[in-house]
Amino acid sequence: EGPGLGRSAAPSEIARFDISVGPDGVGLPPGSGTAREGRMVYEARCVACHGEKGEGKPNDRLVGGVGALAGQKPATKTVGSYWPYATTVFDYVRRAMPFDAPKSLRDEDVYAVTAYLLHLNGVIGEDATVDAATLPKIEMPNRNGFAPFAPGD
Amino acid sequence: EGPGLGRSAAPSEIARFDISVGPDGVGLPPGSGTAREGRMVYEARCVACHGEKGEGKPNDRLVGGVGALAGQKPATKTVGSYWPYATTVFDYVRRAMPFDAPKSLRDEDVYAVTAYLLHLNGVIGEDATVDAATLPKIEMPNRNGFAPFAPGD
Amino acid sequence: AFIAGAAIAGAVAAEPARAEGLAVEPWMTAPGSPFTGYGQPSRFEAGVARVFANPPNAPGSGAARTPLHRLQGMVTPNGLHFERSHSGVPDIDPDKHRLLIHGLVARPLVFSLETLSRYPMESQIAFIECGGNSAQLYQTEALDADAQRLHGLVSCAEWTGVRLSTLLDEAGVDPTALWVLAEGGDAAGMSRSVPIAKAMGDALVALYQNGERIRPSNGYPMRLLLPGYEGNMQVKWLRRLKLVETPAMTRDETAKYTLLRPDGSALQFVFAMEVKSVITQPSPELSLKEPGLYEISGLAWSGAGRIVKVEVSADGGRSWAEAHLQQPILSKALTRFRLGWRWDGGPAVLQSRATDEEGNVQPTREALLARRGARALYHFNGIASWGVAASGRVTHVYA
Amino acid sequence: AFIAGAAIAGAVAAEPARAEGLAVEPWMTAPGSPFTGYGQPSRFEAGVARVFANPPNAPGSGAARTPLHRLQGMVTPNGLHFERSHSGVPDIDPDKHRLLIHGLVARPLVFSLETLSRYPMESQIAFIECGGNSAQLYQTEALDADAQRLHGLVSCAEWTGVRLSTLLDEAGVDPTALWVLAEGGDAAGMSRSVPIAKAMGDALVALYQNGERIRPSNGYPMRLLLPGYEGNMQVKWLRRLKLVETPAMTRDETAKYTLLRPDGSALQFVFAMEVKSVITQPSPELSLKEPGLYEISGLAWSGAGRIVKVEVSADGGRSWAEAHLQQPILSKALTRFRLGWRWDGGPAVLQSRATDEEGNVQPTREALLARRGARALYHFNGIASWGVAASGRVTHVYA
Ligand code: HEC
Ligand code: HEC
Ligand SMILES: [Ca+2]
Ligand SMILES: [Ca+2]
Ligand SMILES: [Ca+2]
Ligand SMILES: [Ca+2]
Ligand SMILES: [Ca+2]
Ligand SMILES: [Ca+2]
Ligand SMILES: [Co+2]
Ligand SMILES: [Co+2]
Repeated sequence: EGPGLGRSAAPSEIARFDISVGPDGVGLPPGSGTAREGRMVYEARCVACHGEKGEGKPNDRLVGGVGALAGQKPATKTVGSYWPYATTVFDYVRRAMPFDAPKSLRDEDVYAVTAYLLHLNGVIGEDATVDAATLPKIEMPNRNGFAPFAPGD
Repeated sequence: EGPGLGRSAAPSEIARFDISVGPDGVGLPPGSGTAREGRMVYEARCVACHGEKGEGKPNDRLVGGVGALAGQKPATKTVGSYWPYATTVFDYVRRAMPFDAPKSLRDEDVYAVTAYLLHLNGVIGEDATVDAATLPKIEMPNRNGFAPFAPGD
Repeated sequence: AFIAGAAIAGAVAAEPARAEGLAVEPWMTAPGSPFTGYGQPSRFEAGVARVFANPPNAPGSGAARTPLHRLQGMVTPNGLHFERSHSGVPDIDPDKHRLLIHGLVARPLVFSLETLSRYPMESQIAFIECGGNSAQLYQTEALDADAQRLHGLVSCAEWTGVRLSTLLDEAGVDPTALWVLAEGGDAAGMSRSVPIAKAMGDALVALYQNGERIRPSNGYPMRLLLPGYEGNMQVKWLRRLKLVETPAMTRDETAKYTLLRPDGSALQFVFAMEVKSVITQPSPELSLKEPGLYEISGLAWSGAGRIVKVEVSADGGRSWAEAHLQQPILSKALTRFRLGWRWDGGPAVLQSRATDEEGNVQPTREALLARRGARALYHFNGIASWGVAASGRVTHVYA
Repeated sequence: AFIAGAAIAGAVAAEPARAEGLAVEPWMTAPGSPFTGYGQPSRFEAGVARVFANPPNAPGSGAARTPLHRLQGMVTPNGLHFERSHSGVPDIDPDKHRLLIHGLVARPLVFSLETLSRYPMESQIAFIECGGNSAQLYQTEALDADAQRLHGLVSCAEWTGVRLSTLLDEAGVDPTALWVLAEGGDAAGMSRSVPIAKAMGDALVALYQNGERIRPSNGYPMRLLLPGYEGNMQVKWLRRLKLVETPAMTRDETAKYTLLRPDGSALQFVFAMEVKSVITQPSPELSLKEPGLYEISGLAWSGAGRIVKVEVSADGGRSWAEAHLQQPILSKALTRFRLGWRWDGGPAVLQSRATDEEGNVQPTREALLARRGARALYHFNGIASWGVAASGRVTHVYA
């Protein structure tokens, strides 16, 4: 039992602190974007590290490998082939990318570049609107690819 | 039980390593000195730190306090008043002094400056010869001042 | 002549001893360096350092590995604790750092470092192992690398801090909260979902590492400590804990730290690091000079609790002998094992196999790969092998 | 509007959230520092350092004290381990350093660091305390100083090395050998006589400190470890062990480290540090801000073995409560104790009293001084007192 010194957090303070987005979409901000818009964001802020159309080099490949995870050979694990939730793309890009200036993108631009990555992977169309309502509903190709670990696995 | 990798030490090697002098005089090298000779060594190599005639300042006082250890007031603990063995003076001065150039004195000079410190404390005469034979026999004033510790002390 | 010591040893040498001063090492003839407020290792140990690699453009993303083969005992000194960071080491002002606890709680609360420092503390000597440690051993060819490069993403320290449950109790956890999303204050905002049972169990908000404030690379000014769990979950630079009903499905618990199996499905939420051991001496770079008696020594650990047994083999697993375990054996801490070994000069294959108090036995590499395939990447805990050549050279092999 | 997290917490704020980027701490918006081979504490912890003093002309002679009041747990990080040196810290080349064992032995032997590194190792988590620690508490007036300055000559680390008895057995100890003269390779050639029973008992030639090679200021490349014994005997930079019949009566076991009593006689050969404890938090410089719940925390140790009990008093020794002892409680190691305390805002006097497994109880300062007088200088293990003023200020007092 402690001295009880925690200070009450005001809702506005919590809102400022809370930068996470859940798979149910909780935490998604206002705004929206399309792949068409996102392409410009990508080419301005991402292409130097992730290559033309997310093909990778020098950094992580963001596109491809969809439906080809089984086997013994090295798998191409990308946003498209491996990530189970589209919300994670928004969450991760907003908090961690671009690597050299994380959290510098406007929410609008995060929506747009998220849409672009999903489109490059064939998950959504070029003009599909991605926002707080649509993003959690997107069915990712590997949505059911994960099993919780149990001893002996 | 170990791999038994210790290398045999040759007597000459041991002699080089072994710089200690026991209270029985084991370890004392050839040579000798008197207080009269030692005064010159002291004034050349020691006086800057231990003061005129060992009176101290800026470093340890080396003279005085003989016979006045009892009581509650701060005691003057010196080579003369406190050290039980004269061999320790030779051993310590040779290994550790002068502080700025330890082990730079010739054995002759260590004998001489040891004699000087003992003389300053009234333990030996100015012309008494200090050497491997005489040094262990010198009766220091506080020779019987120490009791081995027992629990409860 | 009267020569020191030699007389006692029973042999008198002829040569004159130190007539003109003593023949001793140079560092015995002049005063050494003065005191310093904060000490450093000897300059002769400059080679005992973490090694690291990172992707292009991302010097702070990657891992720095502990030189296991240069260390002894169980404690990792703070300067050599392994590090895994996703966007460099933030330079956090402790007075400005805050920890928020919110979500499914009755009272969302904010804590400063100063506030937390007044809470009751607990210490736990615990290993932390990166989920990706020893990943190279999943590969089909044995990588020619040393213990540091292969297994150096594990370290052990005494962590001290506040029981997380004390803080969660103060916030009042809603019964519907089954997970806690933990988020770091680094540029990557590294985040992971922790099951509520662990959060209410032995989890600490750790403030101290081996007595002093946590090192920047290990989470200064505060980190989550989840004893036995994979390193990635023990979020560094902890800034936020959000109580939620379902896992947040963050990038690091979906795209990373999941184990892809041959059928294309992946294991997720592999929390505890399983029973494991590594021989650190002899090992690559510590070659054997000549036949004779050596001590085989290494580290064992388990996220399930205490190590109860480590067996050592010098013939690639055909025969085993039980090693001596250094006391104290602590739950979820590294345990040092040691065993004498007489090398006859012939080829040998050294292995170690740990057993924990739950009875879990470290599997062979073959058994592990049979279960998980070669692409699982994380949570490799199979038996590792060092090959000893007749030349005495030690290399990583599969056996 | 749709504001993250707040909805779950049950309250929705009116203000728009991060329309143009996120409002987060500056260290979350740019990559942090890259990896380093050997890590350092945060720059914000620069004040957590050893303090030291030395005589004129002798910058390397004196002591550097551990900031006990800034640390937690039981391990002292290597950079902050206390240091007592008599002629500075030597810069020893480990390849050139040798250890000679000679005197009353069948086979005088020389060991290099490389050779010793092949011997069987043992680890021991042990405190080392300078015989002169807390000397100021023998004085008749309570010195206005903090826990570091008064009691900071004690630290604790995991030491690993070779059992000295293994080496002595190899040399073949003559039955007439009752003492071992241990000599350091520093400019002072610091030397002490160790009884043969300790040398053949739990003594180590220690090579590692908290996992890495011993720090220069603590004896690099090797030191004697005599668990529980006064620090001065645990000779650093160990170069020579000479087996002898009688003590060498070195300067440090005659002129120093002897306890002068009122009758003018002095106690000599006080080896083990006796049962002792110190409250580290609260303590001077860690003032209390306001009435309320605090944790009283500190360290206890005994050269005789394990700590079994620590009692804490907030009223200057009139009433006592038993503190919680942090596990593991190890023989001859520091033991962290902790106890919750509600400060009512009035004056208080904090004390701790340790008991070891031999049943030794830490004496009051008065009892210790009655036995030894005020000029004993060494081996002070009496109960220390921190006075808490109504202002919350904490100072050293006699009570
Ligand atoms: C300066 C280099 C750089 C820039 C610019 C950059 N990235 Fe990255 N990106 C990286 C690095 C490095 C990683 C891997 C980080 C890690 O693993 O910790 C990464 C990882 C990612 C990942 C995760 C890949 C996976 O499979 O885990 C995504 C998605 C991503 N970046 C998207 C973007 C987007 C979108 C942008 C632009 C808005 C962008 N990145 C700009 C360097 C960059
Ligand atoms: C540059 C300063 C300096 C010089 C020169 C110097 N000393 Fe010292 N001496 C010291 C210091 C400092 C100490 C205390 C060292 C310690 O306690 O570790 C000391 C201690 C001693 C002691 C021990 C005192 C005690 O009661 O423990 C003796 C004896 C001594 N010196 C003799 C000498 C002699 C003889 C010489 C010259 C041959 C000499 N010193 C030159 C600084 C010096
Ligand atoms: Ca838009
Ligand atoms: Ca002469
Ligand atoms: Ca500050
Ligand atoms: Ca498990
Ligand atoms: Ca070398
Ligand atoms: Ca004792
Ligand atoms: Co990791
Ligand atoms: Co001391």
